[in-house]
Amino acid sequence: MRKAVAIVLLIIVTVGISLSLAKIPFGAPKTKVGKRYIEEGIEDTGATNIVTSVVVNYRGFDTLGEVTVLFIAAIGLGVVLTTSKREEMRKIQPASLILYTGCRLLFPLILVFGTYVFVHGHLTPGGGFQGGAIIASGFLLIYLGCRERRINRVVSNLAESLGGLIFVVIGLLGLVFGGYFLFNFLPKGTANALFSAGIIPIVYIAIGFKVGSELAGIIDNLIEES
Amino acid sequence: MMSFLADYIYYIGAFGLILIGFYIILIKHNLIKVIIGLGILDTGVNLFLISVGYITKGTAPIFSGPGIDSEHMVDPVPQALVLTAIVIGVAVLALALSLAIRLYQHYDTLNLRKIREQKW
Amino acid sequence: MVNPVLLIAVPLGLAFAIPLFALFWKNAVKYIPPVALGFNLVVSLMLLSKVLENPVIVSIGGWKSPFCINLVAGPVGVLFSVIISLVGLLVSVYALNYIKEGPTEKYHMLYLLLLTGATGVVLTGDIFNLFVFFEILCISSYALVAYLRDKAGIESAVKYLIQGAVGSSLLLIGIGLLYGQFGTLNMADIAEKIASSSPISLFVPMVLLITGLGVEAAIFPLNAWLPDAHSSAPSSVSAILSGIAIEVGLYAVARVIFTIFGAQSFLLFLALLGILTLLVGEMCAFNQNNIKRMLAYSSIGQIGLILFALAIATSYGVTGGLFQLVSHTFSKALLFLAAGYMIYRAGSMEISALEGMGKKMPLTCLAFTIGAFSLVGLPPFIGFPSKFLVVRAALATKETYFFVLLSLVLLGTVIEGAYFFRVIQVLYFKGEKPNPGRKEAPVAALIPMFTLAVLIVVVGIYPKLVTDVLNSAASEFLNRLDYIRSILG
Amino acid sequence: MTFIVSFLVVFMLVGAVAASAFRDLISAVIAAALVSLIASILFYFLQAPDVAMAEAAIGAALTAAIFIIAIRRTRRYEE
Repeated sequence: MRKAVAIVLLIIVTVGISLSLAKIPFGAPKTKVGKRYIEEGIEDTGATNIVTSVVVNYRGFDTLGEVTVLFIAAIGLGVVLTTSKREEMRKIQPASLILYTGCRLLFPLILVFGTYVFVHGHLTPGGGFQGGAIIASGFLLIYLGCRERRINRVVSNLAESLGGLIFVVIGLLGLVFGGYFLFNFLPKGTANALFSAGIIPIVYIAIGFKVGSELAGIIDNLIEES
Repeated sequence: MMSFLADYIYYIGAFGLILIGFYIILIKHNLIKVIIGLGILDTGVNLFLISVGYITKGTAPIFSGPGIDSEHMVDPVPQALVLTAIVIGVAVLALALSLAIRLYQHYDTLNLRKIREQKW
Repeated sequence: MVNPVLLIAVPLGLAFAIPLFALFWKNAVKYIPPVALGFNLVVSLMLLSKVLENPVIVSIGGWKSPFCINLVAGPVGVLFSVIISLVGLLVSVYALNYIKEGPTEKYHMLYLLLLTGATGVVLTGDIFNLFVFFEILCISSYALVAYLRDKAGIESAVKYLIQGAVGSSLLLIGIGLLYGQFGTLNMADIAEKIASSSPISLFVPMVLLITGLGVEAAIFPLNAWLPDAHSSAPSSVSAILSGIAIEVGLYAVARVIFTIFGAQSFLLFLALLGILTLLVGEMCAFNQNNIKRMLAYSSIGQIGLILFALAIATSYGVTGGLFQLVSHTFSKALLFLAAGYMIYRAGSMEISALEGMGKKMPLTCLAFTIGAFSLVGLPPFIGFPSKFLVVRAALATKETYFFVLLSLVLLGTVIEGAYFFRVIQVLYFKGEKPNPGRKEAPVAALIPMFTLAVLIVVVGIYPKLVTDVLNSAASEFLNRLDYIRSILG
Repeated sequence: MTFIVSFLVVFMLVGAVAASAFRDLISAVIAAALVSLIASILFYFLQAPDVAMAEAAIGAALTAAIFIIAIRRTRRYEE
């Protein structure tokens, strides 16, 4: 019964959507907004990666909201998983020597790679979210390989909080200097140089630290025996 | 056949994922399974958004060197939207999983049919 | 020059700063939400006088209109942001004493972020940005529903999360379809281009958007989560969820229907849905023995009434709907706040456990009674002029089917009166057992309750205070061409 | 090219169906991660390298990891 209803529902959805898909041919250029971003993106923002300039600058407000969503999820996870009574730690089986050594060797490399990804977000594919996720996966590796280690919650909370604050403050500085929230008030420099694109790299670095510490915090909260 | 596939294969993939995701959410009783369904649904929606922005024989919207023409670049806006949507998706999944862990501690089961504390 | 972006940026910055505060002054954290919301209230009141003449439109980042995200502080947006910050401020004062257990600094962060998300939804002029702020609103309310971490809270949070997440996926598909057709995300730009498209290809995105937003707005078939979530959250959170979250959902539905699609032919269906929602809500509320569930179902009923009034789509109708929305926000917030301490003192949510509370907590019960009378629509409270306006709007249409629907609305009101009077009877006239020891709610809880009560009475006696704002808000919804022109220039 | 893409899409849909069918939740999670991984390859074909990176790092790796952690703390088999 339930299955039949579900399938009928799905068929209706499919038919409806395919009707409206006829208006959206695959592969045809459709938009003037995207066109303008491509043509004038470098001049406007100084970033050669147009996606980055859209994410951080043209639609930076979305990104602020998105960072907030992740922040909320991390807090909510803390709310749901905190316990009033502390149970004793379960005995942890240590990892084998090979895993341990491998993880310790890889961890700094992953951190460097993550940092590289978000520092170069305005030049190459990648950026704060991807870099942050890579850093968080480094911490995941530490949890697998060196099981008794834990991240320092104070430091990670600080990174979260400061990352968010830097984003908001840069936005407000734009309001002060240029009259618009998130206005790109720093010099844009020459395209394709590391120090270019004004506020974009700064914002992306802040996002990178924030996302990295938040995802690592989420993993830490989930993995903790409670 | 081939041209039909070339035109529609990404849409088929995207809406296939969306439908399977919906199916899992509607049918399955296990909470973790439902959350997996939510993840698949998200992936499908993201794939759909990206395929909306594609342009035939397009290039990525990155001016990585000199001499790249802007004529055939794909639309950057859906890509920015999907970056946002991916992060929102993982946030919802993480929260849902934490709730699942708590639910299991309270009820010792994840079967949503068996958890009927609250009635209509 | 006051910039509407401050309404979002400042609370967001303060919320991000709470972990820093918690390191040094752990006890000061709970004062941050009142401060932030007080700031918002001042800013939105300053904006209010300005936007009655001309909407204030700012762009984020400093580009021309369809190429950036706009914040549109029109009469509707500022009206909502005044309500959100006012009710939010009062409830956060209430929560100073009410929230004592658990990770309190996290509660305050989530609370502030929830209201920031709500403010963002009502101010933004960009459909994807609306989605993002909507997610902020939804995800923080999932977490707040689970705040007590008891069986009921976790279970209802799970239900709420699954339905909400499916809703937001549908919303996102709808946004994708709109972007594919029109190549823009600015709501005014979409609204301008929508006339050139065929109805069949618009119908699906519209249904997807309304379904997605309707989950949060608790429109009839999509509201299974609401009674559980509203009844098992802490009472201060229930007040916000009932008073603000679903109203913001309704705002988004109204924005999609009136501004983006201008869908006249869809309105009758919406009126029917509203009536259905109303009847289902009121009938279920009548059957409840749990006071918070009763209030939650009554919220569903009220949402149905507001939806019905909005669907009349005349100037009177939309004004009446918005007025009813304001009145529901005040009354329901008051009811939940009063019920919160009554439950706390009685130790149970059953209505029968509240016997004799009228002698034990006279002030709280007085506040509850004012809220209940206002919600039923008795003069001289705010519910009377708002319901009166809705009735007048339905009569002014001179359509037979609206008369039929109107009689159903009156039936709903009668049911509503019946169950509220039952509760009041229990409060005052039952349980003659000797019950000494008056234990009133603390002052920090009485101040917000009585501020709301005074507002309810004052606006009820003198509705002219708000009708100007409501009228111009209604005309913003109805004159979509003006809206488009004011943004695109 | 179309052939490769079609093959990948079919493979992806099979993965999704498998995620729905497996009663062992760990296997289902692995299948879902496979779906994400193939989606990330498709994103790359659609000229969206940024998104491909995000999907591979977040969608495939991290999500699968938190799923597995959550399953370890609850129950492995569907009832």
